[in-house]
Amino acid sequence: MSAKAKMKQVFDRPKSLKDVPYHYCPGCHHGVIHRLVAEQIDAFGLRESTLAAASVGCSVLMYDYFDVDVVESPHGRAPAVATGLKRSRPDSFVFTYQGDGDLAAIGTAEIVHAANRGENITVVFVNNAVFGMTGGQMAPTTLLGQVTTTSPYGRSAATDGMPIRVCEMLSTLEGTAYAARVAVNNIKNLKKAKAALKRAFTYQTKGWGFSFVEFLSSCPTNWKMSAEEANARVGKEMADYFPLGVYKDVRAN
Amino acid sequence: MSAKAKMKQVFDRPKSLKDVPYHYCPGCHHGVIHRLVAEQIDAFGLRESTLAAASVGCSVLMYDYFDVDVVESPHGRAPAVATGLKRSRPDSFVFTYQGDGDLAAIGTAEIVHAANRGENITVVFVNNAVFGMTGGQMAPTTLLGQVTTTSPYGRSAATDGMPIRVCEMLSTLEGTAYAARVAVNNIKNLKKAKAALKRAFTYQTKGWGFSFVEFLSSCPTNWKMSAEEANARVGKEMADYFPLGVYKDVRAN
Amino acid sequence: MARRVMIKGNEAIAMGAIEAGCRYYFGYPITPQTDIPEYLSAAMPKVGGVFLQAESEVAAINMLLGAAATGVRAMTSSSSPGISLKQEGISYLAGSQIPGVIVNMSRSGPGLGGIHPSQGDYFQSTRGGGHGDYRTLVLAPSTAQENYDLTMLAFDLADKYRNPVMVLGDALIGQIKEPVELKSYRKKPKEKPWALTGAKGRHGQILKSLFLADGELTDHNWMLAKKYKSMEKEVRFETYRAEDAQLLLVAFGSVGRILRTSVDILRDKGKAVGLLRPITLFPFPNKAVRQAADKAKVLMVMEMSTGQMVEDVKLAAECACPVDFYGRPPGSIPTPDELAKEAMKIWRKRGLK
Amino acid sequence: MARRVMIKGNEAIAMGAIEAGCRYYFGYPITPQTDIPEYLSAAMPKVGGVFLQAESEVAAINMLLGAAATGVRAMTSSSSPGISLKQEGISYLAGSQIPGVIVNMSRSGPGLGGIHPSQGDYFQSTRGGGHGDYRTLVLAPSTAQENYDLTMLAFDLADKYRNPVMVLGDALIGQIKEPVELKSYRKKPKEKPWALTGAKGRHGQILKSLFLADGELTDHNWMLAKKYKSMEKEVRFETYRAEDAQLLLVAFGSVGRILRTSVDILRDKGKAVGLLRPITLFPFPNKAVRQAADKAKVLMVMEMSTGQMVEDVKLAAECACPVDFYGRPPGSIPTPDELAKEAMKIWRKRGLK
Amino acid sequence: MYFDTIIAGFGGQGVLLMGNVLAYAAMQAGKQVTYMPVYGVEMRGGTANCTVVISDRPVGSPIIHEPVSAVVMNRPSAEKFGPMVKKKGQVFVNASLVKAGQFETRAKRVSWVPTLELANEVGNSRLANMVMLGAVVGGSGVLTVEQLAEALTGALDPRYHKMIPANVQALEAGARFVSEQKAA
Amino acid sequence: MYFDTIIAGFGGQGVLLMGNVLAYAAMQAGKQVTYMPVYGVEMRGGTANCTVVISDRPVGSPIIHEPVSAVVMNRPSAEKFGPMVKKKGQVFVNASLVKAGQFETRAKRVSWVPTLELANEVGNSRLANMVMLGAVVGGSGVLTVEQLAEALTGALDPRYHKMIPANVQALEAGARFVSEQKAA
Amino acid sequence: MPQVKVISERCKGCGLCVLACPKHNLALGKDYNAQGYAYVTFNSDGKCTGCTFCAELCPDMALRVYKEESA
Amino acid sequence: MPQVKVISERCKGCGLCVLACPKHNLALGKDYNAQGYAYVTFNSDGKCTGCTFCAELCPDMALRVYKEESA
Ligand SMILES: Cc1ncc(C[n+]2csc(CCOP(=O)(O)OP(=O)(O)O)c2C)c(N)n1
Ligand SMILES: Cc1ncc(C[n+]2csc(CCOP(=O)(O)OP(=O)(O)O)c2C)c(N)n1
Ligand code: SF4
Ligand code: SF4
Ligand code: SF4
Ligand code: SF4
Ligand code: SF4
Ligand code: SF4
Ligand SMILES: [Mg+2]
Ligand SMILES: [Mg+2]
Repeated sequence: MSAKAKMKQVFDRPKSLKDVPYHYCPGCHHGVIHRLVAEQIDAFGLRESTLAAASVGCSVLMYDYFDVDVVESPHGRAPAVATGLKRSRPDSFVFTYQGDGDLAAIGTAEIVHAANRGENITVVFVNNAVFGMTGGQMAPTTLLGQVTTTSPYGRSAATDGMPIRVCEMLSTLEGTAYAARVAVNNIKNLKKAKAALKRAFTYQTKGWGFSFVEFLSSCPTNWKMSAEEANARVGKEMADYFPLGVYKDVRAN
Repeated sequence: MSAKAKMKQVFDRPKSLKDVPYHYCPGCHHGVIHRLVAEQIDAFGLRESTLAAASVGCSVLMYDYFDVDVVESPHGRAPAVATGLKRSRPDSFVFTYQGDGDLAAIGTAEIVHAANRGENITVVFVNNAVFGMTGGQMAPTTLLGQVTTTSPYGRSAATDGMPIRVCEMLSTLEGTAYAARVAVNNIKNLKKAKAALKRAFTYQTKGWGFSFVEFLSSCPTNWKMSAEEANARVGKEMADYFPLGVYKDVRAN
Repeated sequence: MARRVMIKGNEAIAMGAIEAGCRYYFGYPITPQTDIPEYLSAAMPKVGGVFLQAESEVAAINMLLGAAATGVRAMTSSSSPGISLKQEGISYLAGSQIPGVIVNMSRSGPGLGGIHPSQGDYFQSTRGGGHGDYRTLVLAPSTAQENYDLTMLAFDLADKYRNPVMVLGDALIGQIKEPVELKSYRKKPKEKPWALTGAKGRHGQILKSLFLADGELTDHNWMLAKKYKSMEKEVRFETYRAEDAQLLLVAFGSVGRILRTSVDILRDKGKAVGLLRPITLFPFPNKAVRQAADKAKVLMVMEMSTGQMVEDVKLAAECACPVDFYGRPPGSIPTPDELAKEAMKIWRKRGLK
Repeated sequence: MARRVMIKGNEAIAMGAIEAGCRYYFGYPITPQTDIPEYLSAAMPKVGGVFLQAESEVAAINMLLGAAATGVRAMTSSSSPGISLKQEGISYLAGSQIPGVIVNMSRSGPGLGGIHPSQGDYFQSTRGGGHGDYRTLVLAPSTAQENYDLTMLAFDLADKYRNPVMVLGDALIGQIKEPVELKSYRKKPKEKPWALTGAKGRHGQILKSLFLADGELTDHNWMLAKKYKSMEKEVRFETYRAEDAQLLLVAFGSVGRILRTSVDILRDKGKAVGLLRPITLFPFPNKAVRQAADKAKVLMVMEMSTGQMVEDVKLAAECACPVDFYGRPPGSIPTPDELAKEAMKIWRKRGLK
Repeated sequence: MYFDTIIAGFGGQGVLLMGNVLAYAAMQAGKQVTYMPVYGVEMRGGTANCTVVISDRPVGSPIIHEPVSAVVMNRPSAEKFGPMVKKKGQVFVNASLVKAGQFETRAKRVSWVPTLELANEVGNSRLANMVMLGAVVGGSGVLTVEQLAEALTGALDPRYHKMIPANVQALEAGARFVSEQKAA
Repeated sequence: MYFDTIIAGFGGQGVLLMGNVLAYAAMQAGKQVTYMPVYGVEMRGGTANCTVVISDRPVGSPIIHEPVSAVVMNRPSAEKFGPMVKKKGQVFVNASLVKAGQFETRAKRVSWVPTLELANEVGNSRLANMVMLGAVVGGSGVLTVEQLAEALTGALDPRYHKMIPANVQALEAGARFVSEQKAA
Repeated sequence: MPQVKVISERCKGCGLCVLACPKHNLALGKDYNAQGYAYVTFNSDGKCTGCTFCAELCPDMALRVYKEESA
Repeated sequence: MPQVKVISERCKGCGLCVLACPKHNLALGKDYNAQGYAYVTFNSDGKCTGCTFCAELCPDMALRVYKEESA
């Protein structure tokens, strides 16, 4: 870089993230998703008015990365905690960040009812089809036939049911104002993911109600794949069963 | 009845019900719904192989009425209890009997996941738009504007959300094989209700998977209406928001 | 002068909460405490507060956790089975040092049990029914007036110690209607620099209970243990005709109040019987019990259970005098006569005169 | 001879369950017990059993309730926060008299805490963390072998008393790998006329905990209390070099095993120190402790908490000798040397020789 | 001074209101008082009852198993609570619905109050409960009709305040009836 | 007889397997033994370690803060566990990755084992762990290489049984190396 | 002629059968049963068709319907 | 000419940036960082367009992209 003075930085880390390394495994999408959320916090100028409800999963340490106020929620209960945050500080920007074990298993009642009440919060849902933190057990979103540490013979429709499509289910609720499923496995999808997050942030800041962004995410470690393979799986098997797209956008026109 | 010998009884109580009076309030539809379920138990010859999971609500005492084996479930957990019953005795006929507070509020996670797993059980869901047993508090299914003891100014979409349509939501799940919403407010609807129950029983006995019958039901006491008014409300306001019909019938052809 | 009204015990709790500045209530119906959410559903909007009926007790305690994390005064209430469901959340509140008031108008158990008054949740309340080595302050009112007063105190203590505070009544204490003097609350709110209010001009702030580094959690637990120890100064109890008592009855809550009448009955018969009624169950009035054990000939604990608080009394009495027990599990309410009779049995058995 | 294998503590639990005829397992992942569901997810299908990963701990305990209601042997396992969520269900099991085995490989709390070994759930386990006046039998293994043996025993006791039985280990007991002798289970299953199997040739049968009629629940509670009392005969404990001990250490589970080494260290120094390790925490070995209190000069309780079992020891010792305490809240694992040093402090403080 | 009573009847007879008014009046008279309803699942039989205890000293138990008095507004209540009343106690019977010989009691004093008839005289059969309450204070002397009348404002929902004069008339009618009985 | 060791290294180095084989062999030799892995969230740093305790008496603590020996397969492990080893203890260092002066220890005896080099000689660099294990038993005398070799069948998943001969060679290479060192 | 038998002790007087009968054969009576409910009465004036609508909709199974055996 | 700076201590060597770069400007290197990861290296041979794809898809924000100021 001979002419450093003339160079302009076209990519930098968002200000809402602390400058510390993540504990995530190599190639884990949690890292990208964190950054995208932080970018919107910056873009909307919300760093000083954001309250986040962390959940229990690999992302439990998100408070070590986001430079905003964060409260730790019991496993699955982030939407209830966020409800408490938002109701007591309606002017704050409130979001939850939850995994699929957290949101689609133990926290089913809380997410359904937060959505149904139309809580004016934003939910970032990271669906990696597995309980990551606890070492790779089957999640409600684990794909059929997928081998995990608690589905050693592969997930079976007969005994475990089919993977649950949360975005579709929540979209049936009147209170859900915005719902989209996105991925960050390539640039095209990443751009759509940014747009979806932006829309979700718009919903909340305008007071339009409950917004939900589901990220299909990779877990190389527990899928027992390389980062590349896992990244590819997101775009293929995952997106085949969990179609990407905007499921609800009540203010669209 | 002069010629009693020649008379044939064309209506009698089902054998699966004990000959004791109900504790239900005058005009409460729980009584009719009990009878319809018992009639199907008789019709399918299941009295000796039925295991029921009672729930907590006005119908908690159902075991005093049904002459079948019954276990009491904690509030909202009947689908999990029924899962335990069915998995350990797959040859039994297993059903839950749950109110809207029980199933659509505290028990949301359990019903969603029992449905999603496609548990081969039958759920009888009695939606009377109110927490009956505890004295008339707002339920997730309480209609907009409806005054209850915890929505004294009427249910508000802004703070309480819209009434939740359970049948529709569960129908989005792959595991739900049969789902219908019925009522017993008049003979026409009652006939459809019988048909729906029969279909649900068929599903389970044939091993076709999770079957769900939602009854719109009256609660004259907590609606603060006469039995007639309450009966009429079921057919009008209730059925307007909660349309009657078969929502899913995967084996239909 | 403060207004005197005739209100239900449950209403007194609700009114005490509002008077103490609580504007956030999250609950779920369950007999015999449903008057609390019912009252607040009407009252909260009038004072600009939030009443929210949660989808479950689990959700309610976690909504409280979220609201209280922002520094506001928040409350939830329930009864026994619902309180069991809140245990994980209470443990998180304690671990994260988030204040909050939890009302348990306990009912008979175990399981679904019934809706009779009961004292079977004493252990759960005082020993931390949730996981881990934490304590909640526990206040046990015995009259509608105390419901009102102790609810206000509960908020102060919660904020003071950044800890959940339990108000433990029962079906009797919740359903009874009595005159209550509506004293006004005059404390000025405590500053809460730890509260989450948005990282304005500062870095993000965290409320959490996870401590992974080697030894970090040990320190956290010791800090909490010291805090619990320091709560000892909040001990409250009441005595009734206890000065010269040879037989000192010890009971809390509803049994504590019923025993006043029993003491009168026995005193009328010339028996030197008195009453010690712990008002804080945690911290337990250990010193008071120890002193009483030195003075009285016999302590006798009475509970609507098969025996829970009796363990605390024994531990406190340190064998200075015998500790007898009469248990009356829930299912109906004991009468003053019945309890007086039981006291007389001990009186005779222990050869008191 | 029985096969000897080198397995993880958690696996020993899973294998013990299968050996004892348990064919129904319902659970939800949580560190440090996830090896149990993981093992069983592979093993159950092979023996014709059911492994079901529930949507939550709440669902899991209620699936257990349903399965056990039909008379089969069923188990669930979790760790501290998950066990808190099961408290309502456990109370229902106790109230409805439905047997079932619940494993708590407890971790550090309160709240999310950490995944270190911990003994902070002692109160929750022994005092009934759920609502109402009930007890669960609590077995506290300290080795992988005991995990295996006591899990089998847990099923027998559950059936015998129609009561939930808790196996209380911790992260250390669950993660350790040790040789285990795989003894075979030879008991013949108990008849269960109360089980729900369909009303064949009889009227419908009910399992419930709701008793509304006046006094009915009181009777039910007394019946349960008598049952809990009758469990006293199941008391188990172990002593180590205790015969002539002047200072008797009392500890359970992981601390109990670590202290064996501490005792050896102290004995090597010529100090008459011994160990009493309760294996059943409920029923608590009251008599053994009482006798020990008569024989030893001092009892000293050590726990990975700020003090819970010490209350039971004090109650049992009935002031026959002083009871000292060393608490070591979770966050890291105490070493034999550290504990030996603490014991020496008391040795000196109490002037033992 | 000590007084207690169990007031019992059918759901619609207004027995809880009777207890409330009595308790409210006692409070206003500077007494210690408790009112305890039977509630919850037990309510669903169609019967209702409450217990009121009035005393100079703080009230210990709000529930009484051997009451000083009972006010029984229908037959099931008479059958249930009649036998519980103390020998030296008093039973107030709704003579419009309960007949002699239909229940047992040890109580020496039994007042038979034709509540419906007296209420109809006042002009409204729904005031039977207030008639009875008048009879109770008249017969027991625990409070005065004036004290009850004053309590109505506080005990009644403002919506019903326009009914106060009629209620007072009913109270008076009941009190008058028992005093005439006594005199007779 | 008493022996304990902390075996530590990077995630992929097979340190847990080393512990397992050692423990298994001890069991087969009729010893009391415990194996304790570090697990869970702590695993996610990329480092792994386990503690093995072998004794004639039942093992009390499976965790040792002042171990008799440590086996450090990489530099961070050497830095962490080197200083903890007892003065009279022994540190086995993976000389292929750790250099003298890179860590501290009180231990008098430090064995530098060029595991990669020796493993490559056996024909597979992934056998470095078994080389080290051979060195540990050779250097400490806690068990024999034969006992370890016998344990492989039980400790290894049947899928890997065909690798046993190579593993045995590696064990032997390690043991030989330390005995030559000693002799030297 | 079809007949409807009212089990008066079971009737709660809710009136749903009255609504249900297309022939207006049922009416709430003036007599109270032991539970305090004014129970329903059947008007056997011959208009009853034995359609069982009343019984089907009675929550408390207080009605039984009889019809001539179809010869 | 656009430049990509690799913060080698932050790189975990996952290779996602390698995949992302349309110009094949990135490759996993042979040097290990303190965390033990073989970090990525940037080939500044002039093919880089400064599109930022690599940086956008890097989970660990180990890349920074610089471009000439558009004059
Ligand atoms: C009540 C409770 N149950 C279980 C756990 C253990 N636990 C921690 S994280 C987790 C699941 C994480 O999976 P997910 O939400 O999908 O997040 P990921 O790690 O995959 O990002 C579980 C079950 C817990 N902490 N609390
Ligand atoms: C854990 C728990 N929470 C609350 C209750 C109190 N409770 C009993 S029934 C009920 C709701 C009943 O409503 P619903 O299910 O709609 O039945 P309904 O009575 O209307 O038929 C509630 C909240 C309880 N028993 N347990
Ligand atoms: S375990 Fe999976 S989800 Fe968790 S950090 Fe690693 S790759 Fe990401
Ligand atoms: S309260 Fe409502 S639901 Fe319950 S029995 Fe009465 S009418 Fe039926
Ligand atoms: S059977 Fe039909 S016609 Fe006869 S009374 Fe009943 S509803 Fe009326
Ligand atoms: S429907 Fe049944 S309960 Fe109702 S009035 Fe008719 S017979 Fe009586
Ligand atoms: S900025 Fe674009 S062209 Fe340059 S290295 Fe990155 S991905 Fe390749
Ligand atoms: S994507 Fe990031 S972490 Fe992965 S190799 Fe590239 S620079 Fe390194
Ligand atoms: Mg996940
Ligand atoms: Mg309902």
